[in-house]
Amino acid sequence: MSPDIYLDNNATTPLHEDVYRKMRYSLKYQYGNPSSNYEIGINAKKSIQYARNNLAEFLNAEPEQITFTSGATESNSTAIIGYCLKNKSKNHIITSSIEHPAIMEACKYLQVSHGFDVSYLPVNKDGIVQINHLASLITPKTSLVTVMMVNNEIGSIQPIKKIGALCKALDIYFHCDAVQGAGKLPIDVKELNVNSLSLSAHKIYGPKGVGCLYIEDKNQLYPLLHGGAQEMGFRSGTENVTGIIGFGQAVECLMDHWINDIQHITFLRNKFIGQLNQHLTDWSINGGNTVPSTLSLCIHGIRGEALAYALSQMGVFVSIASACSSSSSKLSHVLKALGKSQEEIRSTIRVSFGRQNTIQEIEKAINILVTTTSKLRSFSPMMVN
Amino acid sequence: MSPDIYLDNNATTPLHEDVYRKMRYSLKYQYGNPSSNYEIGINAKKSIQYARNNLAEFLNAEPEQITFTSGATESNSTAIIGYCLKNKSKNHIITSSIEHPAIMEACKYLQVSHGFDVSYLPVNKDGIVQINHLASLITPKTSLVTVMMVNNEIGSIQPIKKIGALCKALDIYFHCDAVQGAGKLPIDVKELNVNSLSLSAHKIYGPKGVGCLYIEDKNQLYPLLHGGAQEMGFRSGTENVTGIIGFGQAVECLMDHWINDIQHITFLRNKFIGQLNQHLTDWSINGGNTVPSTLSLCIHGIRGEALAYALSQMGVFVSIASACSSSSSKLSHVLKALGKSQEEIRSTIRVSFGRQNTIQEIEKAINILVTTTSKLRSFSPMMVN
Amino acid sequence: MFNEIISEHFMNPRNVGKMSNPDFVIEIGNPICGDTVHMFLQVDSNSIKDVSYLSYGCSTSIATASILSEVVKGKTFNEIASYQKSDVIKWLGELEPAQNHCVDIGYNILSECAKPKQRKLTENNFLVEDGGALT
Amino acid sequence: MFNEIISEHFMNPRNVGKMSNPDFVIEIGNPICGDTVHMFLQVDSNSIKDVSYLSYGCSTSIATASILSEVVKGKTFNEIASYQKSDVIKWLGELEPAQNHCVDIGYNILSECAKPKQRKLTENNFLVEDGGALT
Ligand SMILES: Cc1ncc(COP(=O)(O)O)c(C=O)c1O
Ligand SMILES: Cc1ncc(COP(=O)(O)O)c(C=O)c1O
Ligand code: FES
Ligand code: FES
Repeated sequence: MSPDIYLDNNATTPLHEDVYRKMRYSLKYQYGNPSSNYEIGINAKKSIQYARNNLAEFLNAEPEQITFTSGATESNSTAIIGYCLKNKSKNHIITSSIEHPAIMEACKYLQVSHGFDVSYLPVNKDGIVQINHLASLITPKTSLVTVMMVNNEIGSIQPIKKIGALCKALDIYFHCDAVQGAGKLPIDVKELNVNSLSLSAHKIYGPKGVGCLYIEDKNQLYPLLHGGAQEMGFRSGTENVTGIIGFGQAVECLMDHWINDIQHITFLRNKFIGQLNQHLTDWSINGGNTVPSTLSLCIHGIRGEALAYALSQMGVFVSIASACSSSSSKLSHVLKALGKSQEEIRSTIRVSFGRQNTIQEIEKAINILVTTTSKLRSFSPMMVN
Repeated sequence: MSPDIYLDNNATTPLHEDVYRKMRYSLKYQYGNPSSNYEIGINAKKSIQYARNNLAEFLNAEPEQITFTSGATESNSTAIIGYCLKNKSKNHIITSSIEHPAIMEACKYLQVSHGFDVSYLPVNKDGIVQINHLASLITPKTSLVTVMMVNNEIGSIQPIKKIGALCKALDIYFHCDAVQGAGKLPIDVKELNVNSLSLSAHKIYGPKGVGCLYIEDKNQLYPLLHGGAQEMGFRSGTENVTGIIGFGQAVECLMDHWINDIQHITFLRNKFIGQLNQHLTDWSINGGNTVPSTLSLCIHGIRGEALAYALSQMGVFVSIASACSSSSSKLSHVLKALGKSQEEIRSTIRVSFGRQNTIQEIEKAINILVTTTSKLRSFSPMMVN
Repeated sequence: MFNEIISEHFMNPRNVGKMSNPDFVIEIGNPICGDTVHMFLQVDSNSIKDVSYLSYGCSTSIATASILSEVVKGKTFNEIASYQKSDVIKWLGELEPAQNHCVDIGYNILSECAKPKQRKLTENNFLVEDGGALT
Repeated sequence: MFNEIISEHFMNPRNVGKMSNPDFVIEIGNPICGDTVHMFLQVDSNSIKDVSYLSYGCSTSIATASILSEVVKGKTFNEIASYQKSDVIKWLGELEPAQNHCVDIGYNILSECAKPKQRKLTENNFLVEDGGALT
């Protein structure tokens, strides 16, 4: 059941052992409704407050500025749709061309269903937006700017602080999807000058189905979920108590050892690239200025889909930038934005490292990758002829 | 930690033992992202499909008509807001005066922020809407009708099938919040003629933070959460895999033994009421034609808040219809709609039974209730003078 | 949700009950929430000798009556008159916003006890029904 | 995601490799997704004696080439010509929608093998770059 070598930590992560233990306990014993006024209800409420304090500390925010959600997708939809529909006098949104669908699709909803204009910031060949480009796209109608902190496919780091400063100067709302930044970069919402920022627990060794939205000032937004006024009135619905407890614990663990994790992961990455250099030709890395945990590899002459499937059959789990599909619309919009050719995109796999990966796993994975690549190339018309 | 006697099963329920076991396992081992194409991802996807089939069977729906959400609040907001904003040519909503805030507030959002008109169906003294009243409120502008299956405060059963037939005849969209109906009444979406219907897992011995929305035809609605096109494109966001597995298991358990549960709960309720009759005067039951699990008690001469707090100190957990508050706006809108006086509302507690409650617990609870009531009445000016 | 003081007094209210021949009675009511305290006093020329009360209300208001009954019992009218609202706040301990109006209930008890005037309870002696007015 | 047949052939493709002196070559390409199969045949007057191929594509298309190579090897041209698309569907097993165009790749291999004509590979012999056209 448990995979041999899991190298898809950008897709999701296994639970941290401490998170698992807390959640298991909570599932069984902390079943009270946080809105109830007796012991197990109050206990649940306190647990949520504890988690909220952890998140606030993690982001350098106030606890009241943290809203728990069902994940970053909900957080992003809440911020983007909630702000834009409440501030309809301006109807222009700027985002980047390499955002996650959780941003892209919320913008598209506003465009198609509510008449907003959406501009897409291009990126350079490293996959990074340029602040001057952003400035040139801003108009008096610009309501909101949303740019991710770290790209999920290639790991490129975006100039969030600069964007925050520009938006603040021009009094434009700035939302940041920081899902892939958490645990990889320090995040200080005050220093970054973001108006709102999203996280998802399952990307940082927490549970799936929980996230949070930092919001500087909730009065600027409509809520997305309406009802019993949980989460200080801004996000209704009985709280996912166990999930929130797990999220809080995941963040507590992160604050303890993310620096160590990054050193470990950097070591793994360097090992991985060093071995690739020694044993494989005709490959390259997509993007630049990336976090160490993400490695987008273009392996010439074979399909990423075929390589990833062969690797998975050998117990090495990675992901790809393009599904097996004859439709070019399924090709990664991120790699397209970097100017990659269809062939390069189809030859790309994404390797993403996690804190639980070991050097032994990396050595084994490299062996398997080299062998599998060689085998597939041995009958590829692009390599043989 | 675990309460002595938990009689607040309408607020939330403890996990069924089978649910707990499956979730514990899943948390640890099934961490794959369902969108991934390798073993643990595919495994997660299959688990979700399994749960979806359970839900479909439970509701007599097709699996494709089941969308998993973060709870009934999200389900309700999705259905109501998603339908109304996509069908803006009509702008009148009818709901009942005894809905849960998860319905009320979604309607209010449409009213305040999108110019919709909202009509509230009155109820009779039992707390039941009348089909003729509904018919009289319908206008050519009526877009959507939403009425709950069973009320959460008093347990009154609403004539959903009749409402469904009327709405179908008039081609009006009908949404039903069935959160308090699940496990208490049979639910057959085809027979009921609902266009959509919400459930929440934590009310049926499943986890908090998971629910589902049955939708007959998803093309009629906008999604609420936008992104990676999970849930067949209608509800984006990485799936709460463990939660969904728990929900599916909870429903599987329910299908196994809900009839037995109801018999057991009816027995407990009869015992409870019989003992109350014997040992206490000056009390009454709010509402009529209710499910057996819900008992809304008006206990004259003392405050529900004080009684519930005293009970909780003795290890008996129930809930109240009015917070300790000098503001009359905090009084239960449900009991107001039944025509109850402020004093009656302030004297009401809600006892709600669950399958895990035992006859011993009920006997003990009754003893404590009688003693506590007598003590509080012994110095109440309403009872002593 | 309740502080220790409130919780303890609510579960074990002191001095409860009716008094057969009180020298004075005090009627406190909150016209909005309907909380009612009927307090009975036995006094000598300058102090309260004995006290008891009936209380209809939420947990905090019942605890408030109990706490105040202990404060006034055996005290001189002058002592009682010297207390401030800030003393009531101290006696009750930290309250949640919704419970704050119990400070007024407590202070009203205190003020009435400092200068008791009423000899008998009025006819309709508790708050009922919609609107929350004394009937 | 892949059926057993596809998975097994993909992991252990039969008859792979270049052939030094093929009697015929077959070039199959999907102009949209860029999958390419180069098949090499040794034939006698009425049948295929030996077959090998190179394949660039996704898992299913590689498996398809392998499956088809086994089908045609040792068969007469008449036998090969008698197969239908429905046979290809049967050989490949159940496919997901995105993999369905591999049926066409398989059927194209079959049709070309029934009447091989081409003697040599064209100069630029695989699909590259944007637009996905054969270059
Ligand atoms: C009738 C009814 N509808 C909706 C809800 C909301 O469910 P949730 O809080 O799980 O979203 C509840 C429970 O709180 C309920 O009782
Ligand atoms: C950058 C980014 N944003 C948003 C999301 C969405 O998170 P979730 O699926 O947990 O809602 C993801 C992960 O899928 C992501 O990588
Ligand atoms: S992309 Fe061509 S067969 Fe899969
Ligand atoms: S309602 Fe009056 S003190 Fe609580």
